[in-house]
Amino acid sequence: MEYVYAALILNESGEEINEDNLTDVLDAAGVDVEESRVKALVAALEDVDIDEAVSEAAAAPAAAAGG
Amino acid sequence: MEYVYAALILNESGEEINEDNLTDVLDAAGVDVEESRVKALVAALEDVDIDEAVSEAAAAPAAAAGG
Amino acid sequence: MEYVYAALILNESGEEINEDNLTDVLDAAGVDVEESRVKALVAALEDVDIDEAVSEAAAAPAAAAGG
Amino acid sequence: MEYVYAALILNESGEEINEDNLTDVLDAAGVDVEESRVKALVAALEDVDIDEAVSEAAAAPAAAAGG
Amino acid sequence: MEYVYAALILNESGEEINEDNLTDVLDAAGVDVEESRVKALVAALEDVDIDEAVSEAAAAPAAAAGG
Amino acid sequence: MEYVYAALILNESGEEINEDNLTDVLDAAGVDVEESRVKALVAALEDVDIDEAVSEAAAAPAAAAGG
Amino acid sequence: MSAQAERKTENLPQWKQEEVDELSELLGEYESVGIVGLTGIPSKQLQDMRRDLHGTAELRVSRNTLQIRALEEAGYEDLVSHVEGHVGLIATNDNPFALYKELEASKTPAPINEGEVAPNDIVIPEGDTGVDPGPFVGELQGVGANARIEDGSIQVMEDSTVLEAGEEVSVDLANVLNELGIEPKEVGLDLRAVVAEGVLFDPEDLDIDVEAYRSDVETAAARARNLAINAEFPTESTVPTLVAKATGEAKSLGLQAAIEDEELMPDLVTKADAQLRALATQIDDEEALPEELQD
Repeated sequence: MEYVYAALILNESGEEINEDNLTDVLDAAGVDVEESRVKALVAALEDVDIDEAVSEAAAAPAAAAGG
Repeated sequence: MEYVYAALILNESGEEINEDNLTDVLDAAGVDVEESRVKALVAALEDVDIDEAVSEAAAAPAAAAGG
Repeated sequence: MEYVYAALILNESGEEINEDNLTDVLDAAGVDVEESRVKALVAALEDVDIDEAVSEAAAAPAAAAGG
Repeated sequence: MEYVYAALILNESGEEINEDNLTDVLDAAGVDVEESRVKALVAALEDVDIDEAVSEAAAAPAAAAGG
Repeated sequence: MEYVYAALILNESGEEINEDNLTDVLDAAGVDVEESRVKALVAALEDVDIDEAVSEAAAAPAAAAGG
Repeated sequence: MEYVYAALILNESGEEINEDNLTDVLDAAGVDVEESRVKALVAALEDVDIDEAVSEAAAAPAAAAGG
Repeated sequence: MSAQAERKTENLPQWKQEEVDELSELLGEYESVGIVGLTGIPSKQLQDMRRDLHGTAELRVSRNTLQIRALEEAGYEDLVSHVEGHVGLIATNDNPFALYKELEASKTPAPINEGEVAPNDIVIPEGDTGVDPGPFVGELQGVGANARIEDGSIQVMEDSTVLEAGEEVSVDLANVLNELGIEPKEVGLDLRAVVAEGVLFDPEDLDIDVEAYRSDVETAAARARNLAINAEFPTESTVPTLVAKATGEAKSLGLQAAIEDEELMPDLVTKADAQLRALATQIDDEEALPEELQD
């Protein structure tokens, strides 16, 4: 999940979620970065409203409690 | 949540969650790092088993069916 | 289930869900396509709002968690 | 989700879930295929038992049905 | 949590939640005050609507639900 | 609730929850202390297991919204 | 000492004045002064109570006129109106709320006599009275208890309210209650009012609802927790939740965006399957459905 967390940090700092920035963050964390995963992540997030997706996590708290 | 995300990346990459590493990750993401928040996080995590906390969150996998 | 998945892919790519397209997708996946089922599916989906039906799956994550 | 759907069609037809097959299915559906996502998907599915994941979902059919 | 309680008292009394005031309250309670934690709290609360944050249930582990 | 918060700080710092200590904490927070409320709180909390109440609050986070 | 009080004292015989002076001096030594009702307390028991209070509070009983005079001299005019009936003065440095709690807790049950007014509903409880069959069963029925002879003794078949609060106890009822050993009264020092450091409290003020305070503690703790988590302030007790929350957010994003991550794949597959089943429910034609989903 480290790639996803990296995207989430960039989302909060307001930096663009692109290959370079993701690679920098992951590098700094000592992750052995796979270029194709970074590319795939950027592509997957292209049309996604991250803030909305994140806030949906909070919106379904009951579910988790049940799990 | 960027500080927590950063800690989680380090946790996954197997690097130590200390002030230096957290600061590096956040810096790389363009976050204007507050030393005191980094310190507070490191202190709070000292006695916490992150993997346990993570796996507790993951304990509701079926819920994933959503979305 | 493969017929329905094929319809879901076409729905996401924005292509029309017709016999030709479904057959193409299934063919590409090495499925031995039954024409009558393709016809039946196309007819059955004509009046269905797929996006709505799919998003309803997301609406019941709590219940799913129980599973 | 189209990449995941494509993998599931292959799983049902009994074809191998590899980059070529996935690309063929997605191509046939008119998807503008991103090679990196296909690669990442294949890698991510390597250790996943798809049938198990599916049957877990089936265990909560009511939820899946979207109520 | 004593730092958070201290902030909540200041919030109710209408005093500013700053380092000096927090330190005074904690000192009065016999807490061995850590400057960095006080700083971190002030930073964390900077852009937070406390009255709102207080009443918003933080049922986090739940989030796993992943809507 | 500022009186209760003050008691909770004292509880965490390990100081006795008595009139003098509560008054000191509230004074430091700029609260215009009502002696009778302090007295009532001290008497009431004698019969409350604070640690238990606090941990119950954490176990039912949703309830917090009610507060 | 006010001019008025001074004028009054001139009219008192010396022994009375001495008692008033002594009382008022005592009251002046404590932070809180109250009036306690002593009705129904036998003098022996009152001695015990006074002894039990030693170290917590000082209890003095005197004639009401002298108690009033002492209260006035000591500056407790607010309490004068509560000096009515059989009362005493209580003085303490204790928290008046704690004093009230202590006095309430020390009240003991006592029998009620003919002609007394019931302070609360009087109930004869269901069960075996242990009394041998005889005329007592008629006496029970006479006061309104559902009683009969069973298994060789007199049984009360259900909880029976035999007198409501405020009503007067009859001779017959007093006898029955006495026979059964039922003590419906609560006897003890009945704190009617306290002035603590200048503030007057009546029993309603002093009767604190501990449950409400407990619930306030829970609310306060929950609010602090919410704030800490929502403001992302890590503490030892909130950091696991923050971690779980962050994990949940990442997972939510991963599922929404169908990110190809090993950890997410099982859930993504599950999600795809759930979507397929949801769509299948919208399909009426059996033939269009996969075999697995046909009825």
